[in-house]
Amino acid sequence: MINFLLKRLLAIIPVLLGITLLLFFMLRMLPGDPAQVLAGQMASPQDVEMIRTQLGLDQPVYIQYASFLNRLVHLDLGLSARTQNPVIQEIWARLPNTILLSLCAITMACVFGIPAGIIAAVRPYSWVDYLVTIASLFGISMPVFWLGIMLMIVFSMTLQWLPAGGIGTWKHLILPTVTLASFVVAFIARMTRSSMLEVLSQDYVTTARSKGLKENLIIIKHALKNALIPIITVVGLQFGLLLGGAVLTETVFAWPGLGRLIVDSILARDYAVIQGSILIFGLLYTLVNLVVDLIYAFVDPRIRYE
Amino acid sequence: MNDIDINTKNNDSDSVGDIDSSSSRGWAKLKRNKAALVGGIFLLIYIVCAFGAPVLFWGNPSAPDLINSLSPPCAKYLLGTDELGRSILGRILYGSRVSLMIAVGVVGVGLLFGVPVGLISGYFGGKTDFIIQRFTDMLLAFPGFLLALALVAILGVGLKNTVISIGISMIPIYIRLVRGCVLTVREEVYVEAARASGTKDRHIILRHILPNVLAPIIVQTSLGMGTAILFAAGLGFLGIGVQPPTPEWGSMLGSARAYMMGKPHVATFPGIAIFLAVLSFNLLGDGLRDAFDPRSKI
Amino acid sequence: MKAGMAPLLSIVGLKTSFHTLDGTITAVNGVDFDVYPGETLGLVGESGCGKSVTALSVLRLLNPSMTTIHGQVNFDGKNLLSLDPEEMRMIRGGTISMIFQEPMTSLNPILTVGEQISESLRLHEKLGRKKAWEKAIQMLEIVQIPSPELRVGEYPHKLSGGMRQRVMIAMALSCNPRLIFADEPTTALDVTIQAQIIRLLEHLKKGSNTSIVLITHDLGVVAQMASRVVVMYAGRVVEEAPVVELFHDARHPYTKGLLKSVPVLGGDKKTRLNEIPGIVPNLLHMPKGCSFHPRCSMTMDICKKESPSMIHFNKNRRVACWLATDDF
Amino acid sequence: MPVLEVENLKKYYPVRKGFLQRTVNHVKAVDGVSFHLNPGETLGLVGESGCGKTTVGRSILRLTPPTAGTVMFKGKDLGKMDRETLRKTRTSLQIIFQDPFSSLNPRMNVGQIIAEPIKNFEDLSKSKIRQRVAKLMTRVGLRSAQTGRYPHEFSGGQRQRIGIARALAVNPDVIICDEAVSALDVSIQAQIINLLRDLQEEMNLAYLFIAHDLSVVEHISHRVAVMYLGRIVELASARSLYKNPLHPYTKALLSAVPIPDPLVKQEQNIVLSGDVPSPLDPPEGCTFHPRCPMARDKCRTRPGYREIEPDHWIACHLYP
Repeated sequence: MINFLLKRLLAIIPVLLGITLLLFFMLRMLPGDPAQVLAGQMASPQDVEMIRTQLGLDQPVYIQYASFLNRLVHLDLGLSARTQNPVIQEIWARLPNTILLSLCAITMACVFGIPAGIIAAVRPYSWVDYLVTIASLFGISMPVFWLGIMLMIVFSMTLQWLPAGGIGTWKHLILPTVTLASFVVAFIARMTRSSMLEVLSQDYVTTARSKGLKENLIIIKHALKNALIPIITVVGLQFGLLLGGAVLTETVFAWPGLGRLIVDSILARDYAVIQGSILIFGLLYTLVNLVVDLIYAFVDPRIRYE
Repeated sequence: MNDIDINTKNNDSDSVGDIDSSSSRGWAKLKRNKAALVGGIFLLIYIVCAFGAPVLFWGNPSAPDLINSLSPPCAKYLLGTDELGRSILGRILYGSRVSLMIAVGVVGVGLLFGVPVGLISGYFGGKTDFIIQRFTDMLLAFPGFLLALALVAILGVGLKNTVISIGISMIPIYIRLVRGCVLTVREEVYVEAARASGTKDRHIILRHILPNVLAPIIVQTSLGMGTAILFAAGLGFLGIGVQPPTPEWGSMLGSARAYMMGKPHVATFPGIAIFLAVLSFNLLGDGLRDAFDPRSKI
Repeated sequence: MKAGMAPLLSIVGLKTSFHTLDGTITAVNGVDFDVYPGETLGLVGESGCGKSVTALSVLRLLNPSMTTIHGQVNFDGKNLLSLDPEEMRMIRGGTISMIFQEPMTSLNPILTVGEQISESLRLHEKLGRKKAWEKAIQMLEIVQIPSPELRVGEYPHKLSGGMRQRVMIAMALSCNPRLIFADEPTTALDVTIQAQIIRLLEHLKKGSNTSIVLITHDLGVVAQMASRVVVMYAGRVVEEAPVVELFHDARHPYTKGLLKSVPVLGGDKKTRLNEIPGIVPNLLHMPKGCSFHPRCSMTMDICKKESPSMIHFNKNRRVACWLATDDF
Repeated sequence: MPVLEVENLKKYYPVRKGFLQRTVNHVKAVDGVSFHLNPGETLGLVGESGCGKTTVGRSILRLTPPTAGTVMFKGKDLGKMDRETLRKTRTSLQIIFQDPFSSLNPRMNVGQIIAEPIKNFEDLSKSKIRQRVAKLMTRVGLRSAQTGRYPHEFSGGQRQRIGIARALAVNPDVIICDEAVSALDVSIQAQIINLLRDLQEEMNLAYLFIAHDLSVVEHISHRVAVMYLGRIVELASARSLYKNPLHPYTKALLSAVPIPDPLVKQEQNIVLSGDVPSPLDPPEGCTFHPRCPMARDKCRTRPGYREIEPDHWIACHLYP
């Protein structure tokens, strides 16, 4: 178990190095002078010069990368060309909102998706199964931003039940959560269904039936626990899609999160902020996958006792 | 319990290993799959719209008609007009060309790089495999849409860059998929048999491995086209994808947001178009998987 | 066999069909046989002959939406096929239990051995959690697993194939069943481990009145363990006889062919093995008449037209073959 | 002169552990196996699962390169050949696999499967190849009209015939039969065993017949080698191995086989206790000693592998 943990932790190191390398070269792949790029088009020559010396852009590339890493460790992501605030400050201000939204969405996705998938798998080819199958197919085919707009038209503008955007009360959270969760609910339901169907056809389920156990017990104790193992992995991977969807959902609902920050920065060519926020997204995603691995080990004794 | 298997599936000659071994049986199963059929029909309509846009819609989809701006559906404009009075129907029809082009282009980029690299990585293993795997790990450390977003930030907006960005973000998925399948197939006894009969590596890859990893690749191609359309529409919606005046569904939705208060139709129809296009690829992909690659999940 | 004794289980006209994409497959087609208290009945045949399906049909373990079962399974004065699902559930694992072929896949990988044994004890014997766990340890001891109090808390992947099969046996025995279906219990095991399991089953059999239906394709295992044998081919019973008579005086051409096609240790190496030509018929396209006639060396005209009815020589001896009418 | 000589063959699989993936141990799948195979002869190789018999077959063919030892084919060392020479030598060394369902490429038809080895080594016209394939199919008992069919359209026994035709296609001298009849039903198994025997007589083939079923091996083999935990413990002619088994493991193995005759009650058979130890951590000395009913102190040292009677080899301290 401890070995497994260490292995997983160490496996992250190359990924982190990869993320930073990618981001480091991202700026250098842009046409033109990186100092100018970072300072923004409106910056004065003095500002540009200052950034150049500050970042050591006149030094060889590997030294530049080393100092880039060094600054990262000190949480120094540079200044936003748009607001002149430190990038880390811009990110801190928005990160909690994105995390809140993502957590609400993933919770909702699990709470609805897993039971829906189980019910569909337990009664295959029944009307419930068809309903779940079709609904989840619709879910994964629906553009989230369109769903968001439609929900807004119905619930905010026409019925006036919920606020159309912004942040504040729990009511503000409902529409963005539903929108963001829609895709993932559908995905998890599909995955749960196929995973359960497979597990239910395993020999040990027949063994459990031959012991005369109640069907509910077989489904929950013998089947679901085994089926959860692949589902957990998928939930982790889906978190990535969720973060991608967050960019769109936040834009639709004017939700002040990291996603919107990225979009605004791309439109404003504020590269220091783009770099910083993508880095944070990458770290977040890596962290989630690590947690998933840990849960995985917790559920599956074959890994626990490796 | 094995006995049941033998009775229901494997009994004797005609149906053993049926599940995915024979493509003719796969086709028969596909034809019986109603969902795939519906998907196929939608897809056909979609392709007809894309190729037949100039025949189906006379006129310029980008020509403004400011007098009739934001008109609701009427006889002249079946689906109404947008803020510049352009026919929404026309723009959706022409938009299908753009989205189909993107879908094909993106999956093309993914296949072109992902399949050969995945094959090599999986078949030969060793150091090459290690390096390729670290590279894909690195790309996969970013959620797909965010990777595309980052690439757009570097490359800039527009149709070509949209295709390249989303395409690159899909390459690691194909590499992983193909490599994983190759690793399984490589261990199959018939590959060992081919090696034992002195077959050259090149022939083993082409005759034995590729045909047997084709099914998941085809399934992923269909599903990947749906994802490509969703991603491209997302970028368009954010204003960093295909730029106006080129008719693109996502950017149509993006500009419709400002008018959704009183004129919901402007946002509704392009969304339905995206939804149906993606749905058709997903239905078809599901059907293909059930028919040809039933052991894989999702 | 045992005169005057009433059968414990009596299967009459069992017919099991699967509904598949390719059509309906009748895997078991009119099977009847009795099982008497305390005996070991061998159910023999090659893959696809319907022997496992027979057991699963009796226990009603087949997916009801994909199968139809006709006939009667009389057990203890009740027809199991017409019990309501709840009553049937209480019989499974309690009065009738089953041992499966694959010890590697038949145990749940994420539950401890103890949990898997004690859950049926809690259900059928109404034992408390602690009592059931203690009984589980006892059961492991009975099936001769070393240091049972340690093994009880382990997960199946830590055990060898032979150990897992012992756990399966412990599970099947835990609630003192009156009948056990053992479906190829030693097929997946190595020959020295098989010998251990056979010896264990025989040891457990002594001094208990439990009946065993031993389903296997291995004629050696049947010869050593069963007292009476039912031979199946393509979903039908073709012959039934006490074990010695079956091995030394088989009447059905299939049984004869089968016995002669097995190489015997120390047998004559010069002679070719007897082969039964052709392949087992596809259940979707069964031949007309006797289903064995295309492979039979003694086929007559009538064999191609009508399927033979069962000829009873005496209470324990019957054969379904047109040749058998002459009492040859 | 033997057609195949195997000398001290070893195959160790490294066991990597920890996050640095350092090799901490080896699974000694094959640990010093020596034997020879004469032309036209069948050598049976028996043992229980995990004893390394399958690995021996694969290592001889270099489908998995052996860790140590030499394999001489007609006096030439397979390990010293370059890639291309080795590939060409494969015409003479063929293999038939256990699982008739997975050893045939599901996307190739029977004609393509049987023609592949021919195409690998000979430059023949299409019609010549077609003729050869048709002849091979008839020889193994398939109808040549079935060339266009795919593997899934055949039963297990028929597929095994296809596998045999593929192995025969390039006129080999040696065929390694890796559990070639284990997956088949008894009545079909007899068909295939008879076919293999006929082919051997006709073409003077040498078989290395790897199997776990002692009765089958005894029936088909001229000589039999018994393996336990990566080593050969006894090798003798089939007759003397059955009539006069010397190694305690061979004795136990033979007595464990259930005899298909209810009148022969096997009350006296030797039932070994315990499981086969893991090849990862095999016992010191004679690997069988912890389960051996005759074990004594010196069994903690590895016994030599000696010929104690003409053509009767054994590795056991009981026979000095």
